[in-house]
Amino acid sequence: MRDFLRVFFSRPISLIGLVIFAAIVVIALLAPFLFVRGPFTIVGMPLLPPGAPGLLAGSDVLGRDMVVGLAYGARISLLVGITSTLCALGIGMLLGAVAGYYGGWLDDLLMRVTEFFQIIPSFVLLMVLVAFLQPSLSSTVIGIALVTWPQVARVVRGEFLSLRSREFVQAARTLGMGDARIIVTQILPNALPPIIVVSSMMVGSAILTESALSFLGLGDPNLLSWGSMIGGSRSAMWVAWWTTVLPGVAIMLTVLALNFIGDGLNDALNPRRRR
Amino acid sequence: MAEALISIRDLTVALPPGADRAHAVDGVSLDIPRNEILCIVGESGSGKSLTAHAVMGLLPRGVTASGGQILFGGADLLRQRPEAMRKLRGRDIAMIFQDPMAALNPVVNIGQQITEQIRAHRGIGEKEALQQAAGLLAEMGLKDTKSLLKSFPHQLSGGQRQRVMIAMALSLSPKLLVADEPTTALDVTTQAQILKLIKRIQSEREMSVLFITHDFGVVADMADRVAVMRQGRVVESGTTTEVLSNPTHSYTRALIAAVPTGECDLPPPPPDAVPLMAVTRLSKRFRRGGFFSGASAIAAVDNVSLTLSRGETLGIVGESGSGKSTLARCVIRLLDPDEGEILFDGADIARMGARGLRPLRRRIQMVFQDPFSSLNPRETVGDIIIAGPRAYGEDMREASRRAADIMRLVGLNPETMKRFPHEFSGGQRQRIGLARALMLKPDVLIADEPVSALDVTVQAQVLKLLDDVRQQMNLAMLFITHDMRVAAQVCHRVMVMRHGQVVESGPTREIFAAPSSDYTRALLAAIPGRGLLAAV
Amino acid sequence: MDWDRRAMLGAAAAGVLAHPAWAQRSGTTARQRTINAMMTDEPAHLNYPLFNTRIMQEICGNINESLLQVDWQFKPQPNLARDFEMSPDGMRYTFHLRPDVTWHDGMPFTARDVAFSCGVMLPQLNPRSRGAFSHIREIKAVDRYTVRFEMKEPFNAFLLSLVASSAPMMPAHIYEGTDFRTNPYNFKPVGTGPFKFNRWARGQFIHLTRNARYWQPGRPGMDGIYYRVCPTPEQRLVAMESGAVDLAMADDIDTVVNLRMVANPSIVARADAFNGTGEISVMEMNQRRWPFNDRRFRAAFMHAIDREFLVKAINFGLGKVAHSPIPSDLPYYDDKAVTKYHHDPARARALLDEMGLKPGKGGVRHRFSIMMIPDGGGTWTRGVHYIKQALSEVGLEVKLESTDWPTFSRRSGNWEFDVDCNSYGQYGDPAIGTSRFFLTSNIRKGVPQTNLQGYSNPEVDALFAKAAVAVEPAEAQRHYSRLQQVLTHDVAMVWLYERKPMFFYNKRLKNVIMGPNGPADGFGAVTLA
Amino acid sequence: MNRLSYIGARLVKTVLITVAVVLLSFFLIRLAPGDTATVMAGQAGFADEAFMKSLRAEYGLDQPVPVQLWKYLTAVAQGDLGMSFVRRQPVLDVILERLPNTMLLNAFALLVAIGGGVLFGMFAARRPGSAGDASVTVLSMLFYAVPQFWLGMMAMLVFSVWLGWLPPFGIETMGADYTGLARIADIAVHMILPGVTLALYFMASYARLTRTAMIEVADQDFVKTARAKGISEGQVAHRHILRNALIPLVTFAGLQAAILVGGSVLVENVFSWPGVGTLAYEAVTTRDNPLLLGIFIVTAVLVSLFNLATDIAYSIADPRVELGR
Repeated sequence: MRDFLRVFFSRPISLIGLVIFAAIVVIALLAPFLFVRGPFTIVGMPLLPPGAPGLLAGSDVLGRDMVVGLAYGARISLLVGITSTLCALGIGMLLGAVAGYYGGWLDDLLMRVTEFFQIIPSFVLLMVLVAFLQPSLSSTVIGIALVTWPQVARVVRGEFLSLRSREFVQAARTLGMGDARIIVTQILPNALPPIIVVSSMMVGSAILTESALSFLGLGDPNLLSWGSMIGGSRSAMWVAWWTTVLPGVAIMLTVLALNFIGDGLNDALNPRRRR
Repeated sequence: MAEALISIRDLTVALPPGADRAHAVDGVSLDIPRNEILCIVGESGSGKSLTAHAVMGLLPRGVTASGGQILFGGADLLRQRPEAMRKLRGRDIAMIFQDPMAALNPVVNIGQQITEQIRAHRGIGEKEALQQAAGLLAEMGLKDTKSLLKSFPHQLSGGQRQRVMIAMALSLSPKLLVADEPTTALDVTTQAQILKLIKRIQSEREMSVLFITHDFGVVADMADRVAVMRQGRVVESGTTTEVLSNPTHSYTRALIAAVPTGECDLPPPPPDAVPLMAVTRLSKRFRRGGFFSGASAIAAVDNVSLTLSRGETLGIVGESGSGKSTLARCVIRLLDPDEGEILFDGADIARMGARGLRPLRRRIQMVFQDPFSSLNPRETVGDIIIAGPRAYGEDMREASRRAADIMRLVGLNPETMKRFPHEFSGGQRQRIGLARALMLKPDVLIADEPVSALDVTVQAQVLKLLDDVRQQMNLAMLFITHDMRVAAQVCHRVMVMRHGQVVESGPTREIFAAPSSDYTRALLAAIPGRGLLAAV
Repeated sequence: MDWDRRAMLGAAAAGVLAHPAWAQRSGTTARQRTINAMMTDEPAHLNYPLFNTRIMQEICGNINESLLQVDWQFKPQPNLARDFEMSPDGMRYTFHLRPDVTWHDGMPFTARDVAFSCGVMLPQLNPRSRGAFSHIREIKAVDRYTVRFEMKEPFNAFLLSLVASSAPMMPAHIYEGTDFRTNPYNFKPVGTGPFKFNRWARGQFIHLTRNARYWQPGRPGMDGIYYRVCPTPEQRLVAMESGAVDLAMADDIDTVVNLRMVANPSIVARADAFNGTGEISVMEMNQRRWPFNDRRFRAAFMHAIDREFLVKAINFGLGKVAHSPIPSDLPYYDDKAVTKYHHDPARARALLDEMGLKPGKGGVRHRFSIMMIPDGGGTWTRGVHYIKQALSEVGLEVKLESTDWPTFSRRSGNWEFDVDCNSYGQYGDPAIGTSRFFLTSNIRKGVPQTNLQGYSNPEVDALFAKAAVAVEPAEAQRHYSRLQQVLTHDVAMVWLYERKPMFFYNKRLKNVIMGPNGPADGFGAVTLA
Repeated sequence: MNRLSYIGARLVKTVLITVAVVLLSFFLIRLAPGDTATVMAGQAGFADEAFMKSLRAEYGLDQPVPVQLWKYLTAVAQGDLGMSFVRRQPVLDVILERLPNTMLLNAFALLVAIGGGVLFGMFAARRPGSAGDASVTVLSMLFYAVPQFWLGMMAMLVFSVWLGWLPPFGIETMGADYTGLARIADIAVHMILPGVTLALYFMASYARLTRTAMIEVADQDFVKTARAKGISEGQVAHRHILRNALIPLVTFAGLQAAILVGGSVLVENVFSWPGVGTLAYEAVTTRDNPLLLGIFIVTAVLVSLFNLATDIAYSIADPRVELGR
């Protein structure tokens, strides 16, 4: 574990990533305490530039305080990003593990399904799913999870396939270990690093996907997310740049931080560097 | 003594910070004589390979020649400008490497890879260069050179690829050929042919050869002069006969003693009335090819029978692809055999269901080949060793007490139970693997090439340990190896396999003294340094 | 307060598009004599009576003309009808048609067309005509160019119902005896107007060319009109500012950039182009469900919303707060009769307490949903977001439901909503535009733009009936004043604001807006400035 | 397994995948509340029962689902994808009319992405760990993290609003009716902003992929052999390192096809580029089911053909791979 931390923090970008991401999470969690007003409260005239009295980042098309909007927007993005990735992980790991370990027809079936998802333009499928389930937070999360679990399944299957033939797994089998115990104690701990890396990347892309959906008006109308802030300011952009630029920067910073962390994890967990 | 072609003076090669020692090569001085083969021998990490790479100016990124000189034709190669060094490489000094599979560019055909070198140094047309290449391949003893030039590396065998490498290296008749363990990755018969080829080429072209190896047998067959390296220093050098007949340095003596001589001095044990295990007509086929390309089945093991008694070690010898490892995995039911019976203590376990197999399975255990892949990197040594008893639900306190005893038995310090595998050396890991196998008090122990990944001195210790354990616990041992010398030292009886079938089997002494099949004879003849070492 | 104004204007000015290099290339001469207009999305077909949206009015207004037009004072003026008389008792109307009018395919325009249009086609297809023409007992083509309408009872809004988009004249020789919905001419309409249909390139544009044989001398002033598909608001903004397009109306441009357009020197901005329609933005409450059937709840709803702020800030100054079902600039509006609901959250809370809707957990008194108009995040969406916020301050928690057009019309038609947003045009006379939303007779399941709220008040039904047939204007005014008093006291509907949609046109053109119906009268008069 | 029968096998697989796509989307669309008749009635302005009943009969919506499905499958087999409700045109015509625009945009984007990506990748790999390498890595992670639609809007804000260099919307100047070369130039100018926006996301991944592949290949033994042969550093880099490093790029390009289509939905929407992307968005928001189904099928077929092409390219680039093994 000490070794993991040394390698992880030896690269500057992983540290920067962690700091940014932590800051965003803290802001999201403490939003109700940091700001007395809610994200929807109208505080003044619309489209006031940043620096107007009492408005650090200016007001949006409805006269709401952009800073409060950005803080509460972080909650939606993080919530959707993390929950959809967890769901995708759940499905993906289960199917990937079973297919990778037992192989046979189940493996073929899983490969056909993941291939199928590679062929279909996933974003169009996601739009259809969300539009028909009536746009809401849960339909967004379900949609993203359904469209991204094949990524995880492919990685987990690959890992299980290669680890299954490793000698220490064969040894475990000769020692009389049952399949379940082998999967949990022998294979999974060694398969975790690539899964952790892929999931950190997936949280990032889930945030991007959610913002795209809200931008197209397919997000939850009752919630203020970064994507809906940009979507709502497509015309306002021509007269008030900050209504579009600031939420975009917020999304970019969060996903960039996650990618930095993912990159750092990739190095730190990479066995080759360890030996 | 003819004036040296290349003289290395006080060469020092520094390792990047954080490596286990400061210098890989520490003040090495050597003369590479003309028209002779100089062998540098040493264990892994002795710096022999880096010395060779320093001569070629091909040190890897981050590793620098920090001191000394390499004089060749009056110039110091270490101080040459890169452009000048580039002209020298391939024309005056050529090099061949260990793993032929990785040493050739997979996406370019053989012809281009050879002509590329010729045309880099001589301004001749492609057609003419191709003819020269064809001539070189023929000189190397390769047939059908026309189609060979057009084919790609993955379509050639290991031996063929190494011959192509040598042809490429000699395309501009260099004065010096540097060979960095060229035959280590090859089968023993192929290795013998390549060594003979290098010796012939060297004498015909009267060139110098710097030959790097870790196998004293190869030194005995090849070298005119030899230098022994350890931890970056030359501990001893001289003509081969001087060094082999009376080695002055204690390390050299230990090295030579550790090489299995191929002399078998094990009396065959009295056979049991009823053999502990009897395998009859066992076969295993692997299907290959998917839905479209038509299924083709390859018989990895074809109709093999053997018997194994308590306290006896049966060696299974054969080159890679002979099916010896598959046979072992079928016996321990890691693989399900297609036909044949495996009688163990009276019960046929060939096609027994998991539930029935479970009690019997604990009495057959296995030690694996690769020390790095046979232990779970994320488990402590203690957990690894007591995995067997835990799987069978034995009391943990009792099991860990027994684990301490077993660790002492295999020469490990019980206090290191809490450590992780990556903190141990290759030899120690094999001992951990052995301890894990012995915890279930097995009757049969299968050793699948347990020492082939280890240095020769460590190899000797592990082999002795295996033998001691066999005697103490009256185990029946199935010993899989490709190295005839190791088989001779450890096994009472030997079974030679080729393409999945048994070529010959019987007491080791008889097989080695009077082999009945030509294949066995070829195998024995191919053992490097067989004649010379025996005489010493 | 000055900070806000300065900021708004500053933002508008700063954003003015420096005349972009890439726009120069669009000013060739041949194009100068063509009007370039745009459509947010393509209509399903061009059958004017069957589909009466704003884009249809702008296109078909040039093709199918009406018997009469109105001037700025909403007085009927001759158009296809040379002149007209009304019998003193209001029971008979006689129209003398212009003899020199021909259809685009050369056939003469006669009384037979008028009888067919007003008697058969319009009542069947157009909901507004169906209401107005239900008062007709009989239509007689006295001779080739004279038509007489016998009424069942006097109907003072009859003349207004024959104006522009309420009653376009359709060619009998093409539609009579055919299925109006699938007639091929729905895709190549024939009319008498200044411009003829030329070509429809699906997904790209609709092109009209000048009608050489048009009956008004010297018209049309231009060679043709292109209606190009321009899907997003910002694309339309750039098209207008770059000069690639000459006309933009109402919802084409997002109100956010309204001030920027007004400040643009090369663009004329008119706010009166749609007075004829007199559109009011409203919210309809499903009065079949509690608590929407309780007047006090509706009153509290009105008091909770600061409609001044809604118009000034959210709509960037466009529109006027609506205090009555009848737009303030239309004749029958009576300011004294209406009950006004000013922004008074305390009053709203008091009303809700009176009803027994006490604040529960988290201060929430009642939860309900509002169905939004799918306008892609434009003015409507911002408005309803503000309203949700305003209502939450008095303890009413709103769940917004976003929909697409098909779902919106299905759910509104089948009354599957708590509250929805909508906007209705009056078209000059309450009998045409207003009554349809409050008459018990017009509660018809499955049909949008009817009395969706299920509001039913016998007095209101009677008043509307009497007002429609009152011959004397003063008598009609008395009924309508009483109606406004009852409806506003009863908060029959949540009237938000009178929409004053803007109409922008490039100053290279003139005579673009000739009357309160604006584009619906066609662009026959337009010439180069 | 010669190449021809392999291609035959892959075509069969494409057909199977297309059928799977049809089945999935056919039932997915049934998932939505309200059937197509109410949708169409909504469009026509009113929804009384009689009109809806006639619509259902007309479009065969009143028959049992399996019958409808079978009729649809046989129709698709003959290339008839049904009628688009909103546009009253055959779906195939609507899609084919707009497909060239999307393919043009995607081809341009892919070209820019691969070209830029490989160049940046090689630049970064030349001196691993140097400032150049670090900046390329961070930049590519930046473009990997930027939402594409927002990137498009920023590009529009800078290059159209503030600088006025590039036209922000559409495929050609509205109403300009250029012809011949002028039209091509006009379209090219319009393609720059959306094309580059779409490309940057993929360029980031190509740059990182090329960089890691180059560095990994540079450590291989055959590169040491090449140097031992005394050939020039340039030839080592070009013939040995680059050729091997390009192989993973080919497979990566195959994987990207489907994501490219998804990405173009967003970019086309922001720039109002009249392609299949905007069509898909329109079809979703106006619940034009046949059009949506058609788009799924056409894109699925195109993407799997693109994957087939990349597989063949892969087997050419890497002789070790036997097609069909």
